Amino acid sequence: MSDRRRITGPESALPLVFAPTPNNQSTTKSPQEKTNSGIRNFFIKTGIVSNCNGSCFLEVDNTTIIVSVYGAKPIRGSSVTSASFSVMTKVSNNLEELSNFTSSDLSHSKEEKEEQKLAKEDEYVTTNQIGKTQLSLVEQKLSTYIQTAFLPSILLEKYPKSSIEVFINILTNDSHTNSSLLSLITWCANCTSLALVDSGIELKDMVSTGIAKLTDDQTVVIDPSYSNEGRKTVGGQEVRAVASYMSVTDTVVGLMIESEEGVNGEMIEKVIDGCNTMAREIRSNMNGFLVSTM
Amino acid sequence: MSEEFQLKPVSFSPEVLARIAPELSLQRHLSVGVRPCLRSFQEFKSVQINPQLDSINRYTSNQGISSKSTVLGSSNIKCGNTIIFCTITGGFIETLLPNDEADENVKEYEKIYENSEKQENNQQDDSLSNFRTVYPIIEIERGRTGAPTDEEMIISQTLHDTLLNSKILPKESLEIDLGLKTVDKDNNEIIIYPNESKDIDSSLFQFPRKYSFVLYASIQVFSRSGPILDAAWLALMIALKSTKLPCVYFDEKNSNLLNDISSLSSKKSVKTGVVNAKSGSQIICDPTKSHDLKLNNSDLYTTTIGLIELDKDFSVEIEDVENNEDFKALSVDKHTRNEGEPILLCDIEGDAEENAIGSRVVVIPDINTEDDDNLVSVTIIGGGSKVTKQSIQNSIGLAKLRSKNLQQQS
Amino acid sequence: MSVEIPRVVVPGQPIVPEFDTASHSADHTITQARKYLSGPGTTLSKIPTGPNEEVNAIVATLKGKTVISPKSKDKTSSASKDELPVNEFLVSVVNHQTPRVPLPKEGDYVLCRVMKLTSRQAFVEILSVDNQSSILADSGVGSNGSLGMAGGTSLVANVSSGSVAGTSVFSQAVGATNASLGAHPADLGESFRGLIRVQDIRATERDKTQVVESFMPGDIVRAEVINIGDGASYYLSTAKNELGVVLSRSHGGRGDMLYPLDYETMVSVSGHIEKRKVAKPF
Amino acid sequence: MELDAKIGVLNNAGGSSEVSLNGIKVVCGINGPMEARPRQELPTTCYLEVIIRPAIGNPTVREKYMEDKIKNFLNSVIIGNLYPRQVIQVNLQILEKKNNNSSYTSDSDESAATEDVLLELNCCINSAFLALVDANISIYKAFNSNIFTYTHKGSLVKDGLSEAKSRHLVVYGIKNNKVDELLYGENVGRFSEKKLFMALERGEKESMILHSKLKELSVESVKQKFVYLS
Amino acid sequence: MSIIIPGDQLPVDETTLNSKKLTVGPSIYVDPLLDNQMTISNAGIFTHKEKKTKQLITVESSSKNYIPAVGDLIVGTVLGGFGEFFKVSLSNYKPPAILSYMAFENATKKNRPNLKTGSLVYARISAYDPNIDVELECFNPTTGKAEGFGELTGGTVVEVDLGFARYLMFNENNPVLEHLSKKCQFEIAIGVNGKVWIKGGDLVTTLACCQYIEQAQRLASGELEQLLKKLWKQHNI
Repeated sequence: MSDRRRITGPESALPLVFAPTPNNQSTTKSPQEKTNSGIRNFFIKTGIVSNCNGSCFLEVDNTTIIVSVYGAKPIRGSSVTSASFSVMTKVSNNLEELSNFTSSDLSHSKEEKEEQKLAKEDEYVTTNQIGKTQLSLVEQKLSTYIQTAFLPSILLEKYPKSSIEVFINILTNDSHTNSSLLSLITWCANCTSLALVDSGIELKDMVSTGIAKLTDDQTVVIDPSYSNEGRKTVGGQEVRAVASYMSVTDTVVGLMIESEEGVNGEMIEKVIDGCNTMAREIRSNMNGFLVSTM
Repeated sequence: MSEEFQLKPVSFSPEVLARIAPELSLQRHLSVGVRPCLRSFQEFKSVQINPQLDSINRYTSNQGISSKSTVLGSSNIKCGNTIIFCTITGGFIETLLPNDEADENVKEYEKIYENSEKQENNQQDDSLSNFRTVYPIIEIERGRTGAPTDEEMIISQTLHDTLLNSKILPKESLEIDLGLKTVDKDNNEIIIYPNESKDIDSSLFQFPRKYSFVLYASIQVFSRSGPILDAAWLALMIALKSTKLPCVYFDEKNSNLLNDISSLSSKKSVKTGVVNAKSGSQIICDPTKSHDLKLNNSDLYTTTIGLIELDKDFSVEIEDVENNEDFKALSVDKHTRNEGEPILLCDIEGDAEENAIGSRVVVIPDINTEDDDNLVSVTIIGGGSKVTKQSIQNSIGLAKLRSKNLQQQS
Repeated sequence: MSVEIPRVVVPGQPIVPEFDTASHSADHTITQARKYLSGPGTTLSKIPTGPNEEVNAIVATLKGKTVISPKSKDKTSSASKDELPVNEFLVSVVNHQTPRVPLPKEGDYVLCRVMKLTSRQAFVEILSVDNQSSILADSGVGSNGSLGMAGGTSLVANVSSGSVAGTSVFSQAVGATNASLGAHPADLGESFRGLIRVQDIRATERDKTQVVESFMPGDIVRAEVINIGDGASYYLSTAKNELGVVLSRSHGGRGDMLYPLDYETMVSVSGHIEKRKVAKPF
Repeated sequence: MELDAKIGVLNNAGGSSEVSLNGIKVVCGINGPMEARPRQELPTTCYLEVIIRPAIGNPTVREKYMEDKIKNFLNSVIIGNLYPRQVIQVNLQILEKKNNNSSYTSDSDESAATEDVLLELNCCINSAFLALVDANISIYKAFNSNIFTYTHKGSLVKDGLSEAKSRHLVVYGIKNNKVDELLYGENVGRFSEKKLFMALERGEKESMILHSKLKELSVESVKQKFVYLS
Repeated sequence: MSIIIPGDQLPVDETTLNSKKLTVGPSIYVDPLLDNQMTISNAGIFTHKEKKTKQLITVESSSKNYIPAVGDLIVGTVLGGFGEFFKVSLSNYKPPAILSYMAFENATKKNRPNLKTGSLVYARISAYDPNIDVELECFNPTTGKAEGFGELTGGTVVEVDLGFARYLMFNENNPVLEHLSKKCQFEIAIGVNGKVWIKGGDLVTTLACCQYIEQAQRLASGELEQLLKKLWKQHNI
């Protein structure tokens, strides 16, 4: 059934297919300089959306995110004693790269995986479908992670009969630095943290999130981006992780580890240490930012 | 008032009053010459047109070609507090050429096609069917999920229809002159285009099928603070101006053109958004070459003016207010108005104005033409304050003024 | 040594331990204990201070400035003579930049609009708390068409009709972790519901009070939250002098503004009189 | 083209009418005033629901857009305060459209879809008036809709259907047997300010002419309703 | 017969209207915001009645939309019992009215009336405020007697235009019922809410009566006899 609530254009339209860019012409942008800590510079601004309770804009490289928080606002038809909390993510329709994420469980079936792989090798890119009505897998994963990570930090019992809703809008995503889903999660989570503080919703603690990668030579790279840290060598092992903390009580509230091969405890420890380092750095940055706005 | 009773004011914060009694709030403000948003009556919101989101446009990225992007044009504007992002993407649509003799069905179709072609020829050049539009989807972030709101649907359709009615996107602008990817004498892959290679036999470019682009627009709105049509249209206009259409070629290697091209749009590709490039697509966008989208006129802007009559019952004694220090700092409208003429308010903003203003005039002037016929669209919504001839005239004047300002800005 | 109290805090930042036994006299003897209580914008939680060591501390839950105010001693709970005198202080975090999250609490005064009457109660919609901030960040006006509803006084009922395509988005996103089953997101512009029972309208002559002689649909009423109520509505009361109708139009919303005449009548400029439970203007 | 109308064509609706005009045929049925669903309830006035169904297929964004146009001014015409917390439903089914054999989906018909918006609105608005009167819904004023076009040669024609330089839909409210106010005007194409006002003036005149015709129809239908008195 | 529709001018000039105390009937909207300006809001038959000291203007219009008024006699359908009252539907898609258990003849706390869901009652509107539920009673409150109110057993209900219902009700010697009474015996309860309950001697007669009433509203009085003949022939009575 065609979507009757959106203008979807002629049904017979076909998506554009772009040929792979010849290598000599594909200039990748030199990555943004990193600070001493190994984290890319990022720009934040709170309160930019006026029709919500709290918001934050975050820009890192070419990724731009707007998070808006609505609530505590009325909810219908339940006798709840505390607020419900939900997270909605929306990736801008045009960010095709996201469908090429390698995260293995993103595709449903083997067949599709094959298809994706094929497309990736050829690097033919096509336009996305307009007017999708369902959350993409990327959006679902992002929402679930952030919802899980922030749930323990919000004093929900202070807001009975209501709901707190977080809307994450990924406006642009970095097509140069091959940002992975994990990187996106990291920055979305940090942006959400500031938006929640901006909303005046009471929090047990702020959540800060870090990302790290363990390359096959066992070095830990914090906030990995595409070009300076390079791709993994063929056949090598790489572990990527993202972890969220409430640093005052030193609690891990969110963790996601990704690797093509098996991982052992030692590797996990290493990579999580990396995440922790970054999360602490981010936290002190956020603290500084918030104090400066008062 | 004949009765003897004392009226003690009950005070509310402005924001609360605007919500509980919008009409009262607006009338009180207007009676002393200011608007709830503190702009003067005919002051437009400041518009800030940010450089397009270079990094996401495929063909205009200043960091070289953005290899994975499918975005053909984009814009980012700020109108007052409201932030709008607009991106343009594209698709192909197939049209048949009359000389296709391959298929019986096609022949059948061809007859119809020819007939309609004839009809079209009889028509004037500016028949609406000679123009195209874009398919916009607007999303206004208001903290809700689910199906689009009525407003989102209505604005989408308004943009769609207005763009078509204003005849700025001719059919030809979207037609594709197919190039050819072939192998030269040295067995190197080359792509040749009809317009850039005069020495090549033009018969090479006789393809049995003809293609056109279709354009989609995705418009995201943050911090909505009033009717959004004007800002959404502006964002769409600027995005269209920045739009570059890819050069498109036919890949000889996958040459069986009569193979059903519809395999491209198989359900699977819809679901994953990824097309198996090897199996079906012979029509490929050049990774680097593009040309500007040709528009007949890129300086059309919609302007919405709200009309409201002053209600004397609500007025505030002006002397009370004038002594107030804060008030002195504001720019106050003391236009002398004719009795019975409504006040014109530009860029309706906030609960009080949006709720209480019933009558509106929406104008699209064409400021580039020397012709007398310099209006493209005038929509009058009555029912609130009486829409007088004078107020329509003034609205048109204001719309022209704003259009000129925007033209200079963009 | 006295504990240094941070002036400016961010959420999660410990402000002060719950108990401070530090002395303030010169000889460092403990002469006085301080107990800090968690006030608005703070919470009491356990902070790890070392391996397997924790201490109770007042922690900020908002960003803002700390305010410490001595709490007047409560005589009934006075400590026995053996114990040190305990001075209690209330710790709170205030921030004037961001308004508080406007959720009605017991005892709050709210402004509400009368939606519907029955002979036993008036159903209202809560618009703002404390006359400070509106409940909704976005009133939802304009979402169901290019005009808000004509007439102004009526809030927009957003009936984005039924649910066809697209509503699945929400269930997918929320269904998984939303603990409160059966709860629905409110529509755009939909606020908390409240009700004023006939016996809660006036403080006197409760038996004679009639709902239709106290409120009319569309009236703006100042009321007190007496009970957070059930899932559907807050319970409100107007049984105080300063509570009742604050804004009203005559003829069921068709006519002009009414002004208070006495505690049970309002009058329009043209002299038309209607009955209400009038709030004493102040 | 002349307007052709019947009143009371639907037995189960509160009021109804069928109007043919400019090759378009619309049937309008009014339901209500009836009890509103809680979400539609407005404390002091009625909730007006305008529903347009296209001649072929399901309603789309296009119909929503047209509904909005009608709702905008109809809200100020109906005396909503007489029907607080109730719903009045104006159902408009387009029976025949100008180009009846195509369903506005193929891309060449797309411009026709946009072009026909005004014609369909024109017919819908006149049909809605007759149906509202038939349904005995209280309204502040009578109203009707006319459509005009400027040809390429610059002459102003009523109902000019084919190619035109500009097209003007004007809806006037009528009260005390006089044109009361402009309720809705949609002007598209290329035109000057002068032409716009000429079209509006012409609209006022034609509006009275059309009103007398609609009145005749309404009076006849009232007579029919009270036939038992004779 | 002077028929007016919205958009028309009041057929009476202002000086006449200002001369005596004026009562304005339904279908003329008096706008409290515009100096009590009068507007014709509905189509119908205009009447202007003058008496010595007062005058009355009304527009008699016919519709299917019933607006209650205290004292109206109505035929309603019981929707069910709730606590201490029944809910009774007066017209479709409208909020139901309330009929207290105590508003019946001889009703006491112990002796509750027994009305089943779906049964019909003839009742009087005892209280009406547009903002709250309509209240009904099934007895004369001054005498405490039923006086014809209460459950309507047997028979059937015909829905007619409100104008026609009023016509039947307030014109005692109206030809519609005159003609019918010459033909057969029947019981009738006319509700001004547009519901007419009718019961003939047997089922066939009831059916015929029912069809007669329904069709009579679309006919001039001269055609009634013919209609009766036709129906009776049709049903072989």
